[in-house]
Amino acid sequence: MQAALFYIFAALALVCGFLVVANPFSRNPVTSAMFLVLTIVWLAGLFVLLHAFFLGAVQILIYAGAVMVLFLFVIMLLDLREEERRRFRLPGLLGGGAVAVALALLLRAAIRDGVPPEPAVTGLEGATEPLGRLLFTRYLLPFEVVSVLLVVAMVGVVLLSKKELK
Amino acid sequence: MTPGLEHYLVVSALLFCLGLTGVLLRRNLLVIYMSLELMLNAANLALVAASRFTGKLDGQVMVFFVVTVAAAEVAVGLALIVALYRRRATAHVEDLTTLKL
Amino acid sequence: MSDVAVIGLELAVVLTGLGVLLADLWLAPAPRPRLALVTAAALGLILLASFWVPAEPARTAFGGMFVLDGLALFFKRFFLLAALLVTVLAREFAAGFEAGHVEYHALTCFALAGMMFAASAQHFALLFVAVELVTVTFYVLVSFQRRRRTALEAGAKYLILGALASAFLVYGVALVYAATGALDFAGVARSLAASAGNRLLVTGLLLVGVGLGFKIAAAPFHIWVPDVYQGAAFPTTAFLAVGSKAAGLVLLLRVLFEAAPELTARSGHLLPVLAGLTMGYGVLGAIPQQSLRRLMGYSSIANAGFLLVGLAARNVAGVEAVLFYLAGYLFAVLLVFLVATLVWGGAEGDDIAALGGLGQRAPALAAGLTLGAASLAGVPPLAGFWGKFLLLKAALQAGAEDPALYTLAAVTIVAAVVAIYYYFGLVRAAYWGEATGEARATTLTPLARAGLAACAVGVVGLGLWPAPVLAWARAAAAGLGF
Amino acid sequence: MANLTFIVFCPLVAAALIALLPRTFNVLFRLLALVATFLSLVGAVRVFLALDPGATGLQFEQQVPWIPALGMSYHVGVDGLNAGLLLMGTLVAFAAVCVSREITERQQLYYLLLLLMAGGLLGAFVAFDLFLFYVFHELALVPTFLLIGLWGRGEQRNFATFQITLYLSLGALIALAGLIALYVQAGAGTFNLPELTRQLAAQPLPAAAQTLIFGLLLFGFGILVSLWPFHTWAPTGYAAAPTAAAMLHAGVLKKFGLYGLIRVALPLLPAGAQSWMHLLAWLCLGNILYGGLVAMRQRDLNLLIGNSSVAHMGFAFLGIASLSVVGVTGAVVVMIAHGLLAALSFAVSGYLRQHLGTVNLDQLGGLLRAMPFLGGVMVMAMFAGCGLPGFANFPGEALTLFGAWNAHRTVVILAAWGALVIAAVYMLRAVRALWHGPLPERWREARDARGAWVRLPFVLLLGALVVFGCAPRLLTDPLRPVVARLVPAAVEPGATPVQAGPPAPGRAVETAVFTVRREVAR
Amino acid sequence: MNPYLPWLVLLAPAVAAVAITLTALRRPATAARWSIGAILVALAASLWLFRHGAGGQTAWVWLDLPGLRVDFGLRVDPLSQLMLVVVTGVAGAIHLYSWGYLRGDPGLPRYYAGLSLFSFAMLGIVLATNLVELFVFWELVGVSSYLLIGFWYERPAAADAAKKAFLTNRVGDFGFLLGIVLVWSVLGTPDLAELEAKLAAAPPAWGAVATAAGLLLFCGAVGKSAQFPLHVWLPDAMEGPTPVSALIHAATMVAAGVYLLCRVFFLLNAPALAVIAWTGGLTALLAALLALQQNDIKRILAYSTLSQLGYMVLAVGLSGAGGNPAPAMYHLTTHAFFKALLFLGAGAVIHALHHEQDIWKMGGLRRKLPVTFWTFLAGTLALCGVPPFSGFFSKDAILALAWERQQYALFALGTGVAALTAFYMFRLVFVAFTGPAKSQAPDHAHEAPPVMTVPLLALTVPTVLAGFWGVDRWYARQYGVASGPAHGWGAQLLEPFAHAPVAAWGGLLAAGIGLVAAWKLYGRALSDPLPARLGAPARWLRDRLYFDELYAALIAATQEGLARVVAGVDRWVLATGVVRGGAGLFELAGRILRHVHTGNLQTYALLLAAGAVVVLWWTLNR
Repeated sequence: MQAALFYIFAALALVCGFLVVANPFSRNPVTSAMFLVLTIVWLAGLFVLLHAFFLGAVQILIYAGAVMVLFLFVIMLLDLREEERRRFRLPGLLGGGAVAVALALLLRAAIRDGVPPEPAVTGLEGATEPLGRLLFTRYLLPFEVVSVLLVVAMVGVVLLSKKELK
Repeated sequence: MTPGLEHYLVVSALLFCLGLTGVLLRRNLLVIYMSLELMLNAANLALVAASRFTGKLDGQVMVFFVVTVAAAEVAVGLALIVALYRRRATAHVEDLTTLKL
Repeated sequence: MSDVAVIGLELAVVLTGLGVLLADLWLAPAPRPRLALVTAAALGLILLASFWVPAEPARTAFGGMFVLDGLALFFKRFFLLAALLVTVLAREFAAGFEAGHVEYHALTCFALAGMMFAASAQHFALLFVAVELVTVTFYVLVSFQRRRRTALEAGAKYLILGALASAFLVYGVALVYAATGALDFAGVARSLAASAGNRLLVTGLLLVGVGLGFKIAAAPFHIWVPDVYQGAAFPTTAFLAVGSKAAGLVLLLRVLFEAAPELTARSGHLLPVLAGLTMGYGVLGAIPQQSLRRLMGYSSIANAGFLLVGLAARNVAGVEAVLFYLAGYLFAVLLVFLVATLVWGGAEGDDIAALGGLGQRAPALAAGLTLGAASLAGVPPLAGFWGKFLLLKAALQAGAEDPALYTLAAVTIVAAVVAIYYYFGLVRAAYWGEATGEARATTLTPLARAGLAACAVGVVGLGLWPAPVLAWARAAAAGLGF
Repeated sequence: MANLTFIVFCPLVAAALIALLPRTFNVLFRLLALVATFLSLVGAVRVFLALDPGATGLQFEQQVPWIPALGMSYHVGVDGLNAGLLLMGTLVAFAAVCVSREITERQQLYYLLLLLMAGGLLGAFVAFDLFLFYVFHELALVPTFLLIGLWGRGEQRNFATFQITLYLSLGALIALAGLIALYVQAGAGTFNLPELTRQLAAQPLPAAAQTLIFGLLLFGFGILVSLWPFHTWAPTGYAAAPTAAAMLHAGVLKKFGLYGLIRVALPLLPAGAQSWMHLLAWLCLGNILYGGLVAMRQRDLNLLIGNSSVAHMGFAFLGIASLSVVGVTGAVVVMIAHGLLAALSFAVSGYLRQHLGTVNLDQLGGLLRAMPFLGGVMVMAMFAGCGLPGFANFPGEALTLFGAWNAHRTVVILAAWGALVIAAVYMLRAVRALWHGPLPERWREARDARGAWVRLPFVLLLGALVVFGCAPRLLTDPLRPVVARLVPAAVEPGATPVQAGPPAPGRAVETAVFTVRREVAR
Repeated sequence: MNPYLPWLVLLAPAVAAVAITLTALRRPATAARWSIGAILVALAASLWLFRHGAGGQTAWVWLDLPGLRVDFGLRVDPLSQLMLVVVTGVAGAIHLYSWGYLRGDPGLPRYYAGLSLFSFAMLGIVLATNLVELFVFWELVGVSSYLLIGFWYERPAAADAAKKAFLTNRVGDFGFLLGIVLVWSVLGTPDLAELEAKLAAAPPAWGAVATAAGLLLFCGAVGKSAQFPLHVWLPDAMEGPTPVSALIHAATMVAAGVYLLCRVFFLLNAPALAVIAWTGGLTALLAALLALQQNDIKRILAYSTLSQLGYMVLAVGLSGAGGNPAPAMYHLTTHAFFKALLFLGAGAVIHALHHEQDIWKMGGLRRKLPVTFWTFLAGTLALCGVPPFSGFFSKDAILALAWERQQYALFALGTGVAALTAFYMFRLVFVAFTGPAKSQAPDHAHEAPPVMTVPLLALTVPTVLAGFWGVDRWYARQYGVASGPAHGWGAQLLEPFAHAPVAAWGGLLAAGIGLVAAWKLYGRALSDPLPARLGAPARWLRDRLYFDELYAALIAATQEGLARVVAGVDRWVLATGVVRGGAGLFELAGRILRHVHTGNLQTYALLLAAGAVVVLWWTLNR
């Protein structure tokens, strides 16, 4: 059962991921965004399979919910359709593809070589409470740094979006 | 066959490479940015899987940070792209070649 | 509570940033520009305070995630000084920004905080968030001067490429975690000692290296540098060249020598080759440049190469040299950018030919530029010379074990000569270039004078009396445990 | 005033003062420079006179720690080797300031740089800390570039400036690498020359390391001295340089490389010296013959002098390559003599350029009628340049030939041709073209150097050449004990040469000669 | 006093030269006083030394290095004693003469400074005890010769001649210097006395390189004494003022080569001497032939000088190793007097004719310039070897030597040259003095002032009488040959005929033949009949057998060609190709590299990723 779900979710995530990147039918950014949402959802499924329930929820809520909405909002705001009329250049295509494939092969080889022997799957539960405990004890410092980062993001967005002053 | 860490890592690697492909091939800044999100998600998957198979929660905490940072980054990035579009009326990388050589 | 005391400096910096932001909201528009001075003063105070922080013994906080040792302290002072001078620079540049002067200073503080956290990182989580804090802040800083056509373009480029590098970094961390189950440097080092040949781990660390290499502008991850430097405002470019690079470097030091000493020891010719490539690329690319910022971009690449020589030496002398080099680099780069700010201000272009006649109309600026360029070129007895001297010494020392370092030393020499060529071009333009029509009035504010003087004193002082900084650098390097 | 620090810092302090003065005090700049270099000159003369010629150790020594962590100190001193160089350096510096009257623009910066250069080069010659030695040299070198760039002349100025800058920087960096390698390999943790010497005498470096380091020093320093084929910077650079810079660089600063070879490379790396000497001997032919032949074809006086200066350096290299006391002594005498000569030649040439507007040999002629004083000086300088007795060059060149004979026979034969014939050809051609022949109408009004003040630098330099030429023992006697200590396993006449020479032409004759000599010794 | 007297001889002219240069460059009279006074002091001191010798030897250590000690000593021995008198005597006469000859020339102080410098240097050569010292003065005479030939530097011919003389000498000096180095390296000292002692102690030590060293030293003599093949500079040197020609290029400096050979005679072995003899003989013949068709009065004398120098060198060569080269010095001494006389006479003619030097524009001067004519005739007779003039004895000594050594070829050569000598000298006398006037110039000629005629008369005395004194016996003391008892005057005159009748009669006969032939051809001639009779060979002789052209072509093809090539290589290959090219390569690389920065951020991303892949691949697959 678990295995089947893994394969299903994984396959769907990969297919949707592929469609984000290279949809043969549409080069509309909106399509990409929609498939990205789907990818994120399937990934959330995988998270659940891995007993990371809290993160699964976060994935859906924050990523699919907040972030992607932001994307769609911007796409709509800017009304981007132009990419459709541009053709891909072959050297770029080949180069990019080759690099990606080479990286995939390298990673595959590394993974085959380097995965540690399978430990007994512990009863680790990605529940909210242990995660939160960890976050506010050991990881307090990065957490606080991230909060500064969020301030920066806020200030930055405000600055960048201000009407230009002449 | 029960999927092990290796399986998850392979999926994550493939996703990462897909994201990279998108960054390298798509011309629209927004799509490129989405591809980058895909790459981050691939990393998240690897972290969660590793967390599961090593029995420690650190990986999941890390994912939490990645998601948060990504959100902040997206916010700033999109604001930047919008500002750029307002100024240049384009979101295509090929139009952004004033700075070169 | 003691944890908070250990991060006191960072806290102070963050609070300064927040305080300035809030003050901006409350203050009337008239006194707002003075906030720059307030920021600078606060940073100066923090810098002074940092000298009361003992470097020995090293203290850790947050479960070993954060360390306050000699190396960290050295870099914290470095970042503080850099930010202080950048604030001065930004104050002088203020006319170039249409809005958000105060926010600029606040962002500088936040980026500074990120760098300072980075200097103390002992854990990949802290490493990641600190790097991201710096990076995201720089997205904003780079695109700050929206009036210039190129600023937003540079911002977009930095955004995409920076995010790509971050993705590599995160993925690398994920792979490291997958291979070892640890995220703290000590744990990774232990695991690496147990299974040195684990390719997953090596891949992960290399991908982390890609992310950090991007920061320090090392080949082949340097490609963004000229465009972004050219597009950004002078203070931002200066901060990128000094702060961001140093932040990447300190993390690289920590990763190479604390998280992955085994791997570093067995990395063979990787570092020498990268160092040589970086230097070569930087110096060659700089030759035909006309724009000062672009030139400094290539020069930044070249300097990254020089710094990598110290890492490639893989001995304590190398690290010591890197630290000293950075100190000299800080003053020289800021000196050049300070002069550039005063010469071009917020203008769209920054053609080097416009320096023509500077020697006549503003001898102080020309002298400052000469001093900065000469130090970057490594002319004794200025600070930059010592950096190159120490690097060569380290490389020649290491050559006894790895003859590749002899070759690298030779490449370094050639690169240094080519570097002299283009730096000398700056001096030439200032002194015997044709004076162009647009001769801006160059009255220097007291702040600008002070900044120029400080940098000049730094460049010359470090050259004539390098002993104290050298001693710090030595102590800091010794902390890495060779 | 017989204090080395005083001599070195006189110009440096004056430079600092000039930097602090307001921009309009033009007279004061020149006055300060004159006073400072004159005080240095007086100091150097007193040091030279007070020098104990028999002593082997350092005299007038001063040492202050600088950067103890790296074993660096401010350590100065003189012995027979550098006392003459110091004297020559101060003399040329003073003369250079004297002839700087031609500069009318940006005098403050000019004198500032000139004094920096003077202080740096004097410091380089008295430094006994390798690092200090290097730093002082660079301190002198950098102003040179600026002087050439800012006050240089001719269409090739830009190129010449860049060429000299890059070439010399490259040479200096290679030499620096050599010095660092020496420091690292010696493992004594010090740059102090006497200490290093002790250390390496007790524990010589392995031969391979010596060869490598000596090679670095040889080519690093060699580039600084325009060793063939790294000489192309010299003629163009000097042709473009303002007079004083050419005088100081060609005369004094260039000798730094040779001095470094003799002071550092020979005693510390004896085995390295052995392995490179044969190549060096042949390369110096490149200077002597090739440089001389090129000089023969020049039609621009400055280029001619520049190339002749390349040629003269060959003798110094030959002397060093001889690895004999006589040869190295000769090399030092050549250094001093050429320093004075080059300064003198460039001073005359600079005067001509300033007053006639050209130094193209095809456009000039018969000037002896219009400028008898300068003509006389120049003719004498040219005689000195072709190694005529009575001038200091002769003992120098002769000693190098004598000294090198045992080690490099073929080279000496060819070098003698260069010294006696080729040098005479181009020098006399210059005299013929410039001073002899009918005086063209347009130069009839040319103004000779008049007044004691204008003539002073020429007289001083020429006088020094003659004094040292007539009484070379002033230089060689103090040198004798020092060189004997510096030269490793010196080749003495009557001893079998250390150099197992390669199969060169005439090898059979040489063998016969050596056999015969042993019989004589018995 | 005595040990320091040689220093007085040496330094008096030096002091004069320095003093003139420093103080009297604009005051001719003062300069002349300095110079003439100095040479007279030197003459007086020389005479004193000649009578009494020097009481001891002093030296100044010029250089003292391990293995190379150079003493500047002054050696007073028979060789130098007489030579000093000759040099100072002739020089004194010429110093005086110059005062009249160059009166009014603005360069006179410079002239006297040069003359004094020359005297100093020449005396230095004579007195030197050390090969290096010798070389120093050797070079100094070269340079003073350069300065004096180029005295009228505004005349291109003079300037060129000066340069040519110096350079040709330098070629010889090249060998000389190498010879010194070789001697030093083998025997360990450049000191002549020490060398002699060493060789005397162990003669075989010298064997292997003796020939080479001897020939190298001889190179110096070849240059200075203008022996074939370096003879070309001397005729050109006649561009200098005539007194200079008399002193430097006839009487003393050119003879220094012979003096050198006699000085270092103990170093020369038989093969070297054979070469020397033949070089001298060949030069004598060649120069005599070339003199036949010269029309310039000074050039004729110059070639005759060459020819006589050939005799002297021949005499050195004939002496044989360990022999006695006194005949060479004998001829040198007599020649110094009569050749100086001839040149001064020629100078008087030129002076009288306002710098007309072509003998075919002279004629009939016997009456106009009686003193000049008679003294000139005395010199000519001496030169031709007519008894009882001094030249007869010295030349006879050489021919006798050749006969004694059974070098019949060289003997015949010498005799033939004697005939040629008489022929061209009397050609000169007949055409210029006794024959009809061939232009207007002689009509206005007047005898020179006393300041010029007195030196002529003074020089006539030794020209006539030097043969009776026994110069050769004096010199022979130098070479350890016991001198026989002095003869009476009459006996001295007849001695050659008794001692070596073939040589004496042969020489006399040859001179007679030459004289008669000259009378036949030129006694009344208005133009030269020889070209018409001989045709092309006469033209070849007039054009000096094209040696100058040959050398010019040779030098152009070798050294100049090489210089051209090397300069081209330097300019185009090194400076442009390697240096500029190298710099250009860097620049080009930079320009190419910048095209990587297309500005397209996707390219950048691609490169970044590709870089990561390469680094990964490189590290993992190692």
